[in-house]
Amino acid sequence: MRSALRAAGMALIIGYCIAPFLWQVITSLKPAAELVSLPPLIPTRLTAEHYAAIFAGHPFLRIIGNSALVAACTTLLALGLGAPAAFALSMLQVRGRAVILAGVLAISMFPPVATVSPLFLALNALGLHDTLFALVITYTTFSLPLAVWLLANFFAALPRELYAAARVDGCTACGALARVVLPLAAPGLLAAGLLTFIFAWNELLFALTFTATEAARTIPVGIALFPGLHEVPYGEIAAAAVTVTLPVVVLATVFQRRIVEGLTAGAVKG
Amino acid sequence: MSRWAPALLLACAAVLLPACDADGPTPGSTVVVFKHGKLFGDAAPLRALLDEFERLHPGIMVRDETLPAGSDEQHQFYAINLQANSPAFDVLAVDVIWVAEFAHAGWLHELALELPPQERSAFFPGPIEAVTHQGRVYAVPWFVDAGLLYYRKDLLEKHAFPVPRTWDELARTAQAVMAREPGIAGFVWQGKQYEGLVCNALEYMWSNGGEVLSAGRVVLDTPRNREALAFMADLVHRYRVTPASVTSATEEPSRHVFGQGRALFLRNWPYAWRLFQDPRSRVYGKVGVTLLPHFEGGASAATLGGWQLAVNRHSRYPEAGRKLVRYLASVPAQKRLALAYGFQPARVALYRDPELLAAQPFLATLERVFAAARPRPVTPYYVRVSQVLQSELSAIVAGLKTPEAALAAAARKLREILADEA
Amino acid sequence: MKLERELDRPLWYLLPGGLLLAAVTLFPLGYVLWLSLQRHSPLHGPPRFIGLDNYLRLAADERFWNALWNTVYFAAVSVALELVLGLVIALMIERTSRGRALFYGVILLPWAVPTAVSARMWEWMYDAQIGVLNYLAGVHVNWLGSPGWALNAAIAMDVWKSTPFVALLLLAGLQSIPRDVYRAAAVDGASGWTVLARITLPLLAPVMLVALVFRTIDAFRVFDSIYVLTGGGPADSTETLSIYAYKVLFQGLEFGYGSALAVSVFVCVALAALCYAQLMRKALR
Amino acid sequence: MARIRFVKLEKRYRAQPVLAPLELAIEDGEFFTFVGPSGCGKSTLLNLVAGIDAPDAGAIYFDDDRVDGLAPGARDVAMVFQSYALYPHLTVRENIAFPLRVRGLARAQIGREVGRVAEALGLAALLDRKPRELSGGQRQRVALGRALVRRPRVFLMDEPLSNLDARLRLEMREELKRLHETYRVTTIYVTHDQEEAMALSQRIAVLSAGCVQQCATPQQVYADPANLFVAQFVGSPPINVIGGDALHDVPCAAPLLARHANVPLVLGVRPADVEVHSQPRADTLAAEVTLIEPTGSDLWVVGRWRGQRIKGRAAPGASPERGATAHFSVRPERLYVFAADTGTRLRSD
Repeated sequence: MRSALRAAGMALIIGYCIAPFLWQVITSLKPAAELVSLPPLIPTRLTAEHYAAIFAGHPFLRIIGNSALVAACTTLLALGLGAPAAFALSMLQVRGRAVILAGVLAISMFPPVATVSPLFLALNALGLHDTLFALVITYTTFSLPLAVWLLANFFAALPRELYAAARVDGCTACGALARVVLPLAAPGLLAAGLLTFIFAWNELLFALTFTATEAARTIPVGIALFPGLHEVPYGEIAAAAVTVTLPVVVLATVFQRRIVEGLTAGAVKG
Repeated sequence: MSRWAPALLLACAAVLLPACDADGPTPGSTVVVFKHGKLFGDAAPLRALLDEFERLHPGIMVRDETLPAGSDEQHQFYAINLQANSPAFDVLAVDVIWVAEFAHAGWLHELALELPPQERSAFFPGPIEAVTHQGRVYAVPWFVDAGLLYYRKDLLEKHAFPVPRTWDELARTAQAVMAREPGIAGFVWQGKQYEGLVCNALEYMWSNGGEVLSAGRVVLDTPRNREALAFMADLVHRYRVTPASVTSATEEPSRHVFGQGRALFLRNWPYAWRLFQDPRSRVYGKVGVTLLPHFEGGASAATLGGWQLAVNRHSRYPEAGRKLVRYLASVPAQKRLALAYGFQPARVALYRDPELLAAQPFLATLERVFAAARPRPVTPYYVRVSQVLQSELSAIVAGLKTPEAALAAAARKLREILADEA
Repeated sequence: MKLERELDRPLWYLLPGGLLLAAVTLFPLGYVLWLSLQRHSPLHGPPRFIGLDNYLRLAADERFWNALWNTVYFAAVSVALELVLGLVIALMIERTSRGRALFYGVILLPWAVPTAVSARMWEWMYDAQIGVLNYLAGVHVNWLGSPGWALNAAIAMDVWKSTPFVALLLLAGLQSIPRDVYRAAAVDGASGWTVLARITLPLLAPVMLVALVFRTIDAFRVFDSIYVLTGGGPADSTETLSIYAYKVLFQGLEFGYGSALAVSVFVCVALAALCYAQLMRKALR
Repeated sequence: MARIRFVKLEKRYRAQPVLAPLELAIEDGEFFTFVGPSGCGKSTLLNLVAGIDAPDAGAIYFDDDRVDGLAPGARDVAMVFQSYALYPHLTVRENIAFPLRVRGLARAQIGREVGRVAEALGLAALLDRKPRELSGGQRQRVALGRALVRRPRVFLMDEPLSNLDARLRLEMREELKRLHETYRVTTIYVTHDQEEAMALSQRIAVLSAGCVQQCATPQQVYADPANLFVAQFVGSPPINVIGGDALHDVPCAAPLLARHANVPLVLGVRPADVEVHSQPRADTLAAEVTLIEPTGSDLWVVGRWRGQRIKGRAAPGASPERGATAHFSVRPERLYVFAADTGTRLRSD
């Protein structure tokens, strides 16, 4: 009975999560003529025309490459800067810890619609217009608060003695971070990294403003360029969405398996 | 991990910073950037046109950069760039409602020579009005759009109704046909809270002799406008010929409903025609198109849309930019684009061009529509005006406010906005 | 030796991130604050300092209060739902043995689709006449077009989209709870619910706070999904502070007033964060 | 290996002294224990030596090198933690090898050293397991192995046995002693268990509220406590303390008391120095038996005498019964006299 209930609950939740996505998949496979007609719910025949269209009509591979590069660099940078900061805030003695955490948080409280134009001014002044670098800096900055908060939490949950042991065993603070703290906070690292990656993968407003050409165009801008003046090609949009979503999810799944499950089966004994 | 991170970051930085001059221009040439919203599917014909321009003007290269087609995204992009005095682009395509605003903000070069008075009559009068701010022109009309009434020829014939000329006829015809054709909506149009709603509403007001602004004064709260908007709301709530979901409808959903054969009348732009003429369309061969209806005693009015070419005030190469504008707005260029994309040129003469008419007979119908099409109130504050109207009109369509209350409130807010000017 | 001692100083760990944050955000934030004290629009000639006039105008602006209420409603309902649902999902994944990776991937899907795209898809699914939702349910609900439904419809999409964020964080939190704790509880004979309420949740509290804070921040700044779905309509019934700020800034070109709106978003979120901090402190006591 | 010297070592926490200025020297190769109740500052002291915590004043010397300014890794100490602090993401082998790898030793040498230690501690079969797959005792050995592998100048042990069950604790205690005798590394040991401290150490320091109460060999601390606190803390079962008016009725106590007639006093006598008889004698005091504790080798008897609690060991042949009266005899030479207000030991000579 209990397990039946649980299975039903799981099915319901999976349905809620997956149904809209499934609808996108279906849409992306429907022939153009059937796109907006209901019935049929399931297309009478499947077609790859929308997938062909996104790669034929647009430099979509280049755009995916740009996004991958931006998202990967953002993730590395955000973790690379966020982890040491979180480490200092949770393991070392910092005066004004609460103030720092609050300040970091405050940065993410301004709506992007307001910060985008001064940022544009600043990046232009630095000559970074239409570069992926401008996006990486911006994304890293706006992902840092989450990374710092999240990692500080995970680090603080580790037994302090492990850090002490590493220090006594000869590590510098930095070495202890790399050899002991980071490996043990892998679930947090993965979560923070994934959220950062997906944020950078999907961000539209900054990307639209800071880039002009294919040299720096990212996926959301690329997809925003699909609709014509009035016409909205739902099939192609859906195909593009499916194309750019699946790799991320597969990647995330693999990471989750590799990193987290290996470590957490027994978890950290205090 | 932390050990190779720095090396990796360095490598990334090398890639991320601009890959300079990989296929840059030949030295000494001027690169003009043409920024425009996405208008067309295939980029090749436009590129061919620009190549031709480069051949004609040695030393000038043109790079065209596309923005998303959404009007709001473009306005946002231009606002940020132009406010920052960015010279990142030289020539830009401007929506018909922005010219006065951009000109007033000092963002555009005056284009007196590109559009001298004697040449203005070659264009439709609506766009010329729209590109004129305080007696000067700041943009050259490129192509035009206007509201049309699409109808189901077959259904009107089947039930022996004429094509409606007045709004009243439209409502009665729709009611009658709906009674005999279950599953058919009477009249679909665009009622979501967005710019398109203003376009729709203006067509009711104008076709009843109403106005929004007159000589810089707000003349919104008048009996004619109240009557017109009351009718618009009645379409949904009293005659029930328009489904209540019109409050979320933009161009595409309404086109799809009509295109599925589930509506009798549709208000939309000319682009829909081409799609209904596709043999795979469910309404292929069953669609007619005409001027929008008017109220008894009024005249049909269509809201003008379309895009104009302008030169960025902070352009590094304004002269080259002007040349490009002149070229793109020329008769041959507009004709080539019309042939390639089915876009509707802003030059009247092209609507009598045999070659073009042969390719797109529909243009003959459109000529009288565009000739009568009216620009939305030409004021630098139009976008703010429109926001007020969108909110109040949406309340009318949703049945939350009476036209009286909404118009009174809108008029008050518009006066505040215009008072800012002083 | 000297260097090693130096490396113990927290400054070196905080500095790189801190410098980046300062370099990239100080100017924009300061600029927004400064703009909010100005009458600043390209349509109104040169900018003029007007003190707090923009804020006084806010206080008298019905549309601002309407947007504030919409925002608060949106944030409260969506964050609450996301937290509950996210917790349920995280617990389920944690307890799944077979097909766990698949489950994880499926849950992640909504978060990984670009918002602008999923909003368009939802807009289409919601369409009262040609949308799949009404078709499947066999009803004629005007999801996005009626003032009563529209904001809730937007919430449903946001919950769909953002629950994975919460689930992901909470799952990571769950994975860091030592197994021994559960073993000890099992030995003590605690029931499933007791373990959840007395052990799992308190240990998860810090991560839940992070999820709560960041979801609230995002919900308060919600923009693209609602903008695509309804554009703020019908009749401003879904207009949030960010959408209003966007319209004022980038359409109305009132940079001064728009910045004041942005600052008001900041103040709201900061207040919410303070409340959370107080609640947490009380709860921990 | 090193001689350790603390010079005016001081630590405060929010102006509250955790460690009063400490002056102490630990000899090269000595097994030295700090013992005291929890919160007495003993772990803080160990952290100061390890470098995990920094002193507010004073200095720590290993031989002639001042180390309190050095990073923990630079001090060449090894530490065993109460929780063992094994790295859960590393195997036993990697855990033991960790200090060597951090120091950049050659792979081959690391392998040899780990093998040696694993052999010595009986861990050879467990090398590829993760800590979570080990029992408590095995984890304890791994923690020891990680400390031993490096032959540090100083060993620090923070209650290493307190997480083990009683039997294992005794085993490991012996093992520790054996290891110390093998390697002869200066060891600072911290525990709250006085018996453990006595069994292991060459010298012990009894700490209370951040102050060393007494520092001496286990035997001295037991037989010649410096004050009432030490007397009460050391020895099991704990010392009998007799105060108030009853004091003067303790047989044989009068001469002792007479020497300190001007201050209020308490008397202390260890239960092991009190014999319980069934029949009265001249020097016994009669008390009602309230509790009897047989421990196998001994039979402990708790009695109530004039409102005071007194514990003694049953004399051979005596069989006291609960509720009955028994007769307690005190060995006068084992009576300690303390000032009642300060707890200071008052000596007879």
